[in-house]
Amino acid sequence: MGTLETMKDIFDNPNKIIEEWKKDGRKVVGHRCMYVPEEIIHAAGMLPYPTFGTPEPIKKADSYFQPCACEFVRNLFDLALDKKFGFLDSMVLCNTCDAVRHLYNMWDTYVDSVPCYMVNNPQKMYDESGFKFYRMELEKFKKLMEDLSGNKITDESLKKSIELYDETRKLLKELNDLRKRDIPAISGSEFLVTSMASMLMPKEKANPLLRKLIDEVKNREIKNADGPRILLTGSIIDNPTLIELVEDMGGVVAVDDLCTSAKYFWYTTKPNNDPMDAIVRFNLERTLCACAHPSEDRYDYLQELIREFNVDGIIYFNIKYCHPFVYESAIFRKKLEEEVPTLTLEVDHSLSGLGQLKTRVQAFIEML
Amino acid sequence: MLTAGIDAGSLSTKVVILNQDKIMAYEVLATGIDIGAATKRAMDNVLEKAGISLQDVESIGSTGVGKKKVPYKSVQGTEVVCDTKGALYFYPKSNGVIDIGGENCRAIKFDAEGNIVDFALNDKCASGTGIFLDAMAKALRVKPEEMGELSLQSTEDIEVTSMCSVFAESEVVSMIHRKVPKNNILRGIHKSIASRVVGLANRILLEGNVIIIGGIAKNIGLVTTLNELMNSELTVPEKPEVVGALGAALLARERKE
Amino acid sequence: MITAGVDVGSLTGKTVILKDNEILAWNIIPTGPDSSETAKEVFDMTLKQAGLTMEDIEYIVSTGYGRVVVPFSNKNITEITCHAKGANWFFPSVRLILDMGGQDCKGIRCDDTGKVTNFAMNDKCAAGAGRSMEIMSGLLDTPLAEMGGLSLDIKNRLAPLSSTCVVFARTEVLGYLHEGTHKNDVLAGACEALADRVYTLLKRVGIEGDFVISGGIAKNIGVVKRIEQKVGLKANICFEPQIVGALGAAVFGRGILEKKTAKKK
Amino acid sequence: MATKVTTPGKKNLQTTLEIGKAIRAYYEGVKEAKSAGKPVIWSYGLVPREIFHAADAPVLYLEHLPLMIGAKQLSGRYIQLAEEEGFSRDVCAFHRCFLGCAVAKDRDPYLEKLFVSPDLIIASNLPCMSESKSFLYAADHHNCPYYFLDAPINTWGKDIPDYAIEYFAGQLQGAIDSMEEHGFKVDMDKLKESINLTKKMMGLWNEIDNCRKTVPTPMSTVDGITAAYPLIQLPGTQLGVTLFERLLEELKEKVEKKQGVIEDEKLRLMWFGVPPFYNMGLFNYVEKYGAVVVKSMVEYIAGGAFDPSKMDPKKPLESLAYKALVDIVNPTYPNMVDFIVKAVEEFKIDGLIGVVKRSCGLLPGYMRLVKDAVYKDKGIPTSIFDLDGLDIREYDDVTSKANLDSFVESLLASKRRQ
Repeated sequence: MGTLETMKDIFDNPNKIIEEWKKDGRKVVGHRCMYVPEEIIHAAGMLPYPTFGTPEPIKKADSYFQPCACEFVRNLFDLALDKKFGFLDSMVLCNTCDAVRHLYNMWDTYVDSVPCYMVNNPQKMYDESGFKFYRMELEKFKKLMEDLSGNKITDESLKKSIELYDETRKLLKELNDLRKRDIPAISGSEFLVTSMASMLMPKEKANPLLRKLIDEVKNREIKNADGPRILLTGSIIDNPTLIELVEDMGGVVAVDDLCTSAKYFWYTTKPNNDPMDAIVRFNLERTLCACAHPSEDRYDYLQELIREFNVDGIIYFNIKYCHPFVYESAIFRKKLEEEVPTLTLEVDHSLSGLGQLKTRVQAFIEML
Repeated sequence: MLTAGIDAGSLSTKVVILNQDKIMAYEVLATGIDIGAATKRAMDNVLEKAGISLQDVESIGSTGVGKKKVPYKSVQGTEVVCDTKGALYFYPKSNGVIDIGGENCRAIKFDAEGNIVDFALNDKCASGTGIFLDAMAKALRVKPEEMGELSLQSTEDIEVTSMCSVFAESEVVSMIHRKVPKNNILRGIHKSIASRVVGLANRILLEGNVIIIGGIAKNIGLVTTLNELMNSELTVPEKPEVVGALGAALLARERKE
Repeated sequence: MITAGVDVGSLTGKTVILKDNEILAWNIIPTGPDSSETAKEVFDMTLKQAGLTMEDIEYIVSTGYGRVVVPFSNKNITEITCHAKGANWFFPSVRLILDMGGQDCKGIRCDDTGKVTNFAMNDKCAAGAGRSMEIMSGLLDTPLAEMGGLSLDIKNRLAPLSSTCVVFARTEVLGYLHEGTHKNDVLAGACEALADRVYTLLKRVGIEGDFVISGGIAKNIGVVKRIEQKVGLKANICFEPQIVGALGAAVFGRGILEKKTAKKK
Repeated sequence: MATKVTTPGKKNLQTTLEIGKAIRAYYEGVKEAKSAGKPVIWSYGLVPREIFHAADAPVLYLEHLPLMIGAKQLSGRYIQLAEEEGFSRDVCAFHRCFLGCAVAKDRDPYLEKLFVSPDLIIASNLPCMSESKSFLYAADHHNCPYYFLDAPINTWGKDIPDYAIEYFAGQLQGAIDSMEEHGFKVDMDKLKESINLTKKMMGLWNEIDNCRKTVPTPMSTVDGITAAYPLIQLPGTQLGVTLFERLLEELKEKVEKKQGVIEDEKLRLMWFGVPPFYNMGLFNYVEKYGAVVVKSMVEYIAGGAFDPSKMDPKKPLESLAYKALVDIVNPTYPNMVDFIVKAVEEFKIDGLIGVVKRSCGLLPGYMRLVKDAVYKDKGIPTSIFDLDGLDIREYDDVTSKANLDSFVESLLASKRRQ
């Protein structure tokens, strides 16, 4: 089985990873959004598990939430109510958007099988006083992880974890760079599956697989790559269907600034002999999340992606009621459209109404 | 003691004549543009069916969105109160009632003595159940009454995911174009409505013996799907669409005594 | 050179046959449950009308909601791109096009060759923009064709329908009717609300240059007048606004053929 | 725009009329300052106002503007303007309305009397995402500098840790520095003095609340929303204190004379969620049943967890930071839900009405939490239904009144049985 198929297999059934990891009693900690440092969880000998959703309609969650909350978060809560996250020993959230805050309130009240904790993080980047605040929160979080795992987190174990995770980020970035060429080595949907599988897998397993994959695809050329090159951004996409839709319509998804891809590996940790300080700066010396400030930074970052991957068009896939990106796409629209045509689309996380979406994407691609 | 109950809904108007403990006659017709005229027409038909005249009726109760426009002096009650009285009339032991009407659905919970404990209304985005079903019947070229049975002969469980009836309509239209078998689409439609109703019932933790009323309750497909999704015991009275009007009649009689 | 365009919308199926840049024949029929059936039906009708057979047509482009299921088309292009090309064929100076089909409402900007430069479509909540007229026609039992005219003959005061959600607009209309508001005033309210929605969409795309309205809505004088008044531009409407998409498709067919023959030389 | 059948709220207190005058006078002052060439600040509801009063800076509050033009049924037009700029209907109606006002070219005369363009915008992410992002568009449109105050959410409950207070106090200091860069002079002594005044006002507000807890209640939400204005806009000012002193006097008088808002008060209701500013008459509608809406969530600032002893004039920024972070509206839930449960008991509430604004970011996760907590603790029912308090285009009078009828009737029935 080629490495791409292995990645797809892991993406399709993450439970295999869980069973293997929990075989000898090791613990798994679920987390959502980027300000929960996976390195701390890993240094305590536990598996950080990024909780992704499933493209199913909402069943139970709508009795708790009003339906005007983001469907991705309602889907996560639905899965939690269905005990689909029962294997987690703890769920850790952080301070990003309104919906994630609601998830903490709801999970803490109505899901008793898995305890929930919230790491408080500043939303203003590059601010020394913010580093101090976040450091205090991470010290408390580190203590919590030590109590949960029963293992002590030392500077050495933390440094090793940081190195391990940085290695995964470097490899994913190297793989992503293979898409800069005129004919990318890997398609958008294949890359998303690989990136998400690498996020799900223990990094000890992911890194060798990624190295093998890079060799395999180094001089591979994907089929029908003559269409316009598209940058995908917007709310979290945890299912390749939307990307496949763009590719079927003749678009080449050259780069995707998503929580499940570029945002995860775009930066690596700067060398620092205090590992906790390294983690603080890794998270707070960049503006990747649309909830954070200064948002002009995100605009420059998108410009960088447009140049490096010579992008012809941008598509914003905004999940309905996803306020951070609904504001960003409206605020950036005029400036972005001076350089590159931009299409903003409203999508459902449960992937309903794909028919209308196809028409809009195909028209956009015909326009480029 | 003869009493009349009028349920002036925005889509259909229902009138009931109650004689002691028996429903003597009932009438259901489309409200159309003029509520007053529709109520009068329905009243005349039901009086004729019962073989009595307006003077014989001692008191009249009215409910529904058009209760203020009913052209008779009547005791006015809210839908929540009338649905409860109507349901308890048939089933004194029940714990709650779900009213699936043309525009909205309502879930009501009451205690052993029949006092209303809690009730929940569907979100605006999930309204239009009845209209949605009619539109789907037209799009699928199927008679509305047959939709229920057809949905039970489905071969595969497909999802109509959107909650809003307008999106669901466009979703179904695209399924028709993709030549998805009619019965499977109907199954998807009924499951999506049933899960919305279950969501409503869960909001007030409604369990036990629940009465399903309202025009849509006659749809066997929907009630069967509800039975699958809800772990409570569901019963559909014989004439589910007039239970509200019956409740209004009972209200009027109570006030008279 | 003979080419054809087939536009299978969610409400109507349309075909146009083009011979050396002249419309040879065209037809519109309501869409049945099976859109590939509808496409075949309307295409055969038009062939007969033009006295041609399938082989005479050198290139067929399909467009519209059911464009992918048209079995006999050589290429499928979206209705946005086709409406721009079609509008440009009728009015070469056009820069702004409004097309409202059964499902969606589209604001399109194009250059002097009819190539799309920007477009915007209604958001999900206003998805029923096109369908709202159909629903209003049912509610007020007034045929679609007459609604526009009646909406301009206001009896006492326009009954404003404010919500963009079609389901909610229904309850508002029923509320007005039950209070005895005159049908024309409610129709005026419905057309005004639709014109508002369209104006918001066109503002997003930028209102400039000559303006064309295509698709079924162009036949509703009530909506067209109100849009013109809000946008401040005269709307150019061709003799049959519903075939603009199919015509654009046929014009694209011609362009593709010309490029093919030029490459062969 | 939509001319729907709406009725203004019937106020029954003399002081609230005076407070209404004070609001108009305040905005005239801002208008005059602008035309006299003085710099004007745009800021938001929950940014501590004391730092502006300490610099005598004229400030336009960007939640208050939509509320005032909403009350005049003008909100629909400006919300549509924001949608034309590309803002989706899924984001907060307040912020769409404010953005519409910010970009409007021909403003209604009523709005023209209030509106001034900004010289500096001071915003924060308290309590939701709209607060944290919508001002960026306005700043860009008016190319006006801005300062962003990062307020951490309250994951600690009643007592806020020092490092959080220190962080937000630092942010406040940043705002003060930014004001001084743009032509404002912040007088620190005045700021220290304002802490005392705020403490006094909070004390007065609690006493006013105690009057409202008596049966029958002398003041309903219709007056309450206007009376809460000083809490939102004039904390730390002498005017705020005097207005509250006068209000307390009037209420005490009414309590002694047992003068309620309505004669035979049968039902005491509480409102959770954004009230219908364009149809405040809806609150008076339930009075025909002998029901009065005693209190609404909008009239609480800082709320129950607020401990006045922590307000220390010597450390003004820390005190203001504490007051902002412990506010019931600062997510996450313990503060808000515990507080509502306590308020239901203290105000002797019979039923809670929860309204959902479809485009809200803050409340869709709270309705069920509040409903279950209040029912579990006191057995008090909550009725939840759709009502967008600001976007008049979505208002349906018949359904809203039918929902209120159903709820009030079921409350009266259960009260008759007890």
